Amino acid sequence: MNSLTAALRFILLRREAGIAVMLVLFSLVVSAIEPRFLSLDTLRIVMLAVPLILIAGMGQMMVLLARHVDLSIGSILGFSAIVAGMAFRDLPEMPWWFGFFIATFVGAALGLVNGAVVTLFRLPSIIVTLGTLSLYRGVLFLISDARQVDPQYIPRPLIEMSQTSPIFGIPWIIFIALTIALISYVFLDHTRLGRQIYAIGSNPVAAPLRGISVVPVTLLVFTLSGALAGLAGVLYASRFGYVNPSITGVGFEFTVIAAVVVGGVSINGGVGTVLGTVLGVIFLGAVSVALPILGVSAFWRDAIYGAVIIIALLIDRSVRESGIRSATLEARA
Amino acid sequence: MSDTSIPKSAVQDAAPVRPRWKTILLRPEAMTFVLLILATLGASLLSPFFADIAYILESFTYYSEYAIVGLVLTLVIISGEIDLSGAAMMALSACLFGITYQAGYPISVAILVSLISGVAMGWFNAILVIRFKLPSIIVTIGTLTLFRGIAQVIAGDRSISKFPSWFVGIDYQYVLNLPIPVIVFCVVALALGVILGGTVLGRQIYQIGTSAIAAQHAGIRVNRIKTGLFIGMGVASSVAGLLTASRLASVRYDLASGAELQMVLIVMLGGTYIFGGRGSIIGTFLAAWLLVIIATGMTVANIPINAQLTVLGLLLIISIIATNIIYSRTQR
Amino acid sequence: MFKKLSVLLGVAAGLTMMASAYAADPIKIVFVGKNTGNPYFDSLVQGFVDGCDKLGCEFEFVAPATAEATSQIPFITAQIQRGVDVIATSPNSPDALNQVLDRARAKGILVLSVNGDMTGNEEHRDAAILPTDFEKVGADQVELVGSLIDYEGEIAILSATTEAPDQNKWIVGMNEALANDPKYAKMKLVATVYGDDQPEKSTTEMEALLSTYPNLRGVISPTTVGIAASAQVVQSAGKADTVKVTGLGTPNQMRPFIKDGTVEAFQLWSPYNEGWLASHFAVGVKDGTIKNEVGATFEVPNLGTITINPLNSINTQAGLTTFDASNIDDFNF
Amino acid sequence: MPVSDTPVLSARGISKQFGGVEVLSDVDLDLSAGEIHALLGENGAGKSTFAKILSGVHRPTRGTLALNGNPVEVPNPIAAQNLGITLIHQEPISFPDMSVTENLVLGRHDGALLGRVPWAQMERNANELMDMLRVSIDVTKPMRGLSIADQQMVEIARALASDSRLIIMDEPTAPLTPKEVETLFSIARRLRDQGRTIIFISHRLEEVQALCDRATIFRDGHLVETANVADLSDEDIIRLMIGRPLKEMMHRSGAKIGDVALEVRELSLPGKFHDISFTVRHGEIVGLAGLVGAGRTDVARAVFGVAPAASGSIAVKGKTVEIADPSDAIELGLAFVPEDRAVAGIFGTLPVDQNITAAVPGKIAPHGFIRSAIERALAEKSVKDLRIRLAALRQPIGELSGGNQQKSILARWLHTDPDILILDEPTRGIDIGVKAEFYDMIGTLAANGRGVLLISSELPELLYLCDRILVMSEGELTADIAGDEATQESVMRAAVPTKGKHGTGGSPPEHNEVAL
Repeated sequence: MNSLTAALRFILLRREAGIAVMLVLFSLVVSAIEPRFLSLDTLRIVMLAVPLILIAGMGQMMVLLARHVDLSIGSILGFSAIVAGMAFRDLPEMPWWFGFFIATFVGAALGLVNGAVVTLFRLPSIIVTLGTLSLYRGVLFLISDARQVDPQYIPRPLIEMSQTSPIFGIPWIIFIALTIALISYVFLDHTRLGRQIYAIGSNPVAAPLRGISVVPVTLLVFTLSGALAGLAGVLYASRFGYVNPSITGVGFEFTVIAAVVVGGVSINGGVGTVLGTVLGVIFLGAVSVALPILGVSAFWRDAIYGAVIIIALLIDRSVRESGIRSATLEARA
Repeated sequence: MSDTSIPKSAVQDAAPVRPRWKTILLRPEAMTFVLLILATLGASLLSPFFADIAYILESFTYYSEYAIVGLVLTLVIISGEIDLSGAAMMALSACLFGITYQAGYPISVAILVSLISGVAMGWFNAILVIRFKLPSIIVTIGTLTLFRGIAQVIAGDRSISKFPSWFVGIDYQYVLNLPIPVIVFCVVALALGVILGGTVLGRQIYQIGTSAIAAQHAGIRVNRIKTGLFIGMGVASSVAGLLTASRLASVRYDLASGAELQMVLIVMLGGTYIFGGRGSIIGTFLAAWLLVIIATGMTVANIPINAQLTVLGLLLIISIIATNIIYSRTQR
Repeated sequence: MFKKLSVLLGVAAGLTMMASAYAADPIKIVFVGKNTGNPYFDSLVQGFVDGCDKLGCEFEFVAPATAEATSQIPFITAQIQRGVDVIATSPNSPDALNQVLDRARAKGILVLSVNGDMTGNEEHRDAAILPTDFEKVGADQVELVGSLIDYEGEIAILSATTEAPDQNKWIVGMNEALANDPKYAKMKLVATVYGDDQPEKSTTEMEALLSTYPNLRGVISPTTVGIAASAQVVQSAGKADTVKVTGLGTPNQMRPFIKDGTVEAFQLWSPYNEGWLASHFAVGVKDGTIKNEVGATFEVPNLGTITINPLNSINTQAGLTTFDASNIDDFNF
Repeated sequence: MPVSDTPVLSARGISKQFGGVEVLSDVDLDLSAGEIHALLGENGAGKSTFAKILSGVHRPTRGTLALNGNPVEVPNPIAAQNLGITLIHQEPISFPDMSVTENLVLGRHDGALLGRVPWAQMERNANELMDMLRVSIDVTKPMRGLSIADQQMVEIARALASDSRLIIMDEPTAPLTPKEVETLFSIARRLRDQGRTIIFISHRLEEVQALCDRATIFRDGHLVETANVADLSDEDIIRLMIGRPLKEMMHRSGAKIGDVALEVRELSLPGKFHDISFTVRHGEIVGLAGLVGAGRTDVARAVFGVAPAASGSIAVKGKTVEIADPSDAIELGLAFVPEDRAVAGIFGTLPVDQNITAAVPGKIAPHGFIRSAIERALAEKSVKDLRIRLAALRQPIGELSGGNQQKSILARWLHTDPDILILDEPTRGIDIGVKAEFYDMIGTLAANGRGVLLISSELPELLYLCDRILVMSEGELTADIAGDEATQESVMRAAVPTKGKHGTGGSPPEHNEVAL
């Protein structure tokens, strides 16, 4: 086997390759129908559509890697955005960048609550976070008195993060998202703690036998997921210019989960990469941008997301099936 | 070093059995019943307008559709699976019903289409869960998005209405002074209660939920029963969708949106164990009334919806935790 | 926040908080809104509150969490049970409330549809309080955008949902005005797209419009979510000078865009006056001073003489109010 | 034999109880530096439990451990590892989605949690370890794709990687080819020569003779003998392991062997077993022997329809039948007591009576509705007949002892009145008194004209109970021996694999002493 075919093999056997191929094929098909799709402008729109999903997706990915799921991120996003927005409105002397800390902190706290309930009572995270999805939304209505934070209270510099660019004409918000992705990559791929997240998801029974403290790491991934959803919350205010308790973040969890599983992160834990997730997020972003350009009703979006989740599950299943595996390992896992 | 050194007594062969009264009082259903009484008292104190049987029955009709699906969901959860797509199946089957009727077919055909779609959607879930061995909880999150998305695609944002007058307003039809949806709920509860508590099928559902592998080894047709339960979910959702269509005299893609949470809430409040193998129809039956009383009590007292959402979210989490604690205590 | 907590505690403890709310004689009016967290209704509710303060009626505002068709029904039933005299509602569906409203009317309750009508189901309510003559909104909006682009060039519409009845009525009006009035002969409507009243979808649709129609000169967005998203997009893209955004929005939502010149002018009516008028009309009908008959007239302080139009529909004002830099600071809603 | 004077590890009065049953009683043992020490005994004799106590998997009910003369607590496997004790599990524990390299280092406490993972260096180390084991495993591949043998190798490499002074190998050779076994032995000797202590648990006496310096023999939870291997003959060891003649516990009345009840022809399931043919007659007890992983359980599962075979046929009472599901098998008069009782046998949280009647829904519900009086009567009869000890029928079966759980499972099948019973390790984890009852029952079943297929890892059990013993090795049937001709040796010879399973590079043994 010469090195070229070996390299090719290495690339093709990775799941990321499949998503990248899908992305290219999709772009070609769409631009064949509507040539305008293949433009720098489209790229800009796609890149603007994905930062929030990408940031929250990094958190969701870590939760999935540890063989959990966090359905409450939409409500956490809304909650953090509202708290930050109320701080902008009610504490005008506060420096505007402090909003980042508030939102991230609030998100982390809510994520920690998720993790605590899941680990303390050994409950399935999907049910717990389905409950907190509704609970957090209820509490956010309560604290905000169900009132929107109007655009006039969102600090100008925050808004401009979605518009102005530090370099190459790429807005700050995209830089932030890519930075988070880069940090996530270093964290997950190059630190001991990151690898422990994979280990817990890959074999939760074996992890404690190898000295991995499952409970703190589980708490950590939920907290990180919450914190990143919180960060996405303040960026929501930046991107859309206001925060509304009954709109902000509603249904966001499905978009993020769809993007992450499309990116090849396994719902069974232990499998998935940052690069895959980034590609998955961009793919779904491209789909949502292509629909209006093709003149297809936005109503198709949810149906496509649902189908995409199911197809990704089936692909994940067949990838697992195809590998030679040991029955004893599976039984123990 | 002799073999006789191993002491033996009945105590070591089997732990002493708990007294019967304790096993009954420690059941989560007992908790649900106590909560129901407390909630009724609380609601009566909260608002003088609450304590009115006709009003409570009328309010129950608004939740009866979810409660009916919740009854079947109870069986699904006892069998160790879960189906979060019930509300989306309600919406899609109801939209298919509306579209078929609007296309000029007789209403009986439209009802048939709706029921068939219920079977098909339940079967689709079952295939993914059983044939492809995917976890039902995530599969049905996918299908809930998919089904509602399809409903949105085929029905748009349109409100489909103008059904014949005999079809409309089933919630204002009374038998023995009870609105028909309440009767349907009670009949379904009774039927499923008898099946679950008194028949071999019911027994096998518990056994599957306790250990699907042991059930398979004991000759129980696990896959067939689970498939049946998923299809049952689809049919119940389709019936619930039709009841909603009759009650509202119109259908839209967003029918019952977010109701999966309330369905799960009803089952959890009724003390069904999220990991399967335990639970009862009587628990779900009581929990449906409990939910209605809490929600109605708060609504008629004009407590803002913000507080209501918070209370319901808390209830779900607390009921899961409480049930989990009760069962893990009695298990060991 | 402490107050809200104590309210919650009160619920849990089962205290009788509402005990004093039912023993009095005055006319009881309740307004069932579309959903909570909708800033538009804050001002409308204020109109009710001030009206009842003056007239001596009792007023309550309730709303479900989501603007879904069925969600208002339990609230209306509860109000019937509470024995109120007047139910005003902004229906989430033109027909899903028919049954329950009929029951309310059968009990002698005056049923008003406020801020939107139940098109095609007018017989299920007693009267409709509409902010303005909906037949004229389309033409007004076309005139506004025309004035901003010198009556020349491509324009597009970003609406709410495809089936939103009010918006569709206005869009029909816009199309008629464009087709029939020679003044608009050089204006060309190139696209009508729908953002589903979701910020994310509206933003994506607006970005697609800009990318698909490089010669676009103006955008009408007759919905509060849509116009805010459109303004945000042209601001981000730096195209505020070439693409004029206008439509229907609230001053609070649009204030920053007016201030920085992104949006020159937009329109709306006074939701406050709707509440004010509705409370006066309700009390008048209830105490017999106003006859709810087509063609009847009555006086309302600050609004002058009001006529009951066909189908028992009542308008608070003749045309739309236009907001621009000169007057926006006079409004707070 | 470089045995030093101060014991590396000394155990005093180690005892362990599980659910009231004492599985280990008062074990005293000293291990020296630089010895390979065999632990021998039947299944359930307590050797594995002892190993698990040393490695922190279990905590002793009583007794103390001392390391180099200092008393120590070993509360968990991590503590054991920190003390320099590593247990190589019988079934490798791994992280299937992660690479071999990572599996080697996961859990080793060197460096901060947020410290950088030295991928290149890790990979180098991993490759060195693989070279030393003389296996060609791609260390960048995920564990998922590896064969069990390779996974075992990784497990062994992991123990070598961590600087353990005491390495416990729990039947490590079971899934290995002779070549791999030889490699392992040479490594074990090298480790010993470096002054490490190795505990070697095996059933294979010839391996013990070839490798070990001393041996300790367990029986029924007691330590019966510790001696130099050189001073023990195979016969001595077997006598010590078995203790009293097993014959005394069994009362096999010579049953009349009748017609063929079950015939299996050329059954194959790729990856599990290949071309299996045998018969079981009425009144006959047929043993199925083999090492762990030989495919015995897979054959039983295939016959019973749990995981049907890909090809081949099954005939019941002379008629070829289709068994796609256990319910088909039950209808044909088959019954199956599975190996993994806790998972595949009992419904742990359900009452005993519901467990007993699970396979006979028709009996308890003649018209579709369950008649609890009938159910109770059936259960009570079983409790009386099989002497199941319990507090109440409505008690969850999980609260019963293992033996009584197993009796309830057997009772479940007796209600179906089966012609053919497949018993997979029916006496595993059952204390000795109840075992005797089981031997009685199995004998009675055959005497009543039922055919019995008995899978067991306890050779004496098979030797004394069976009319015929089939032996499987690596998925193939390697012997069919009449009961009175079978010996431990003849069965073991057929059970131990003889041909290589996978290429291991074939490089000649070289003693590259990589720093361990």
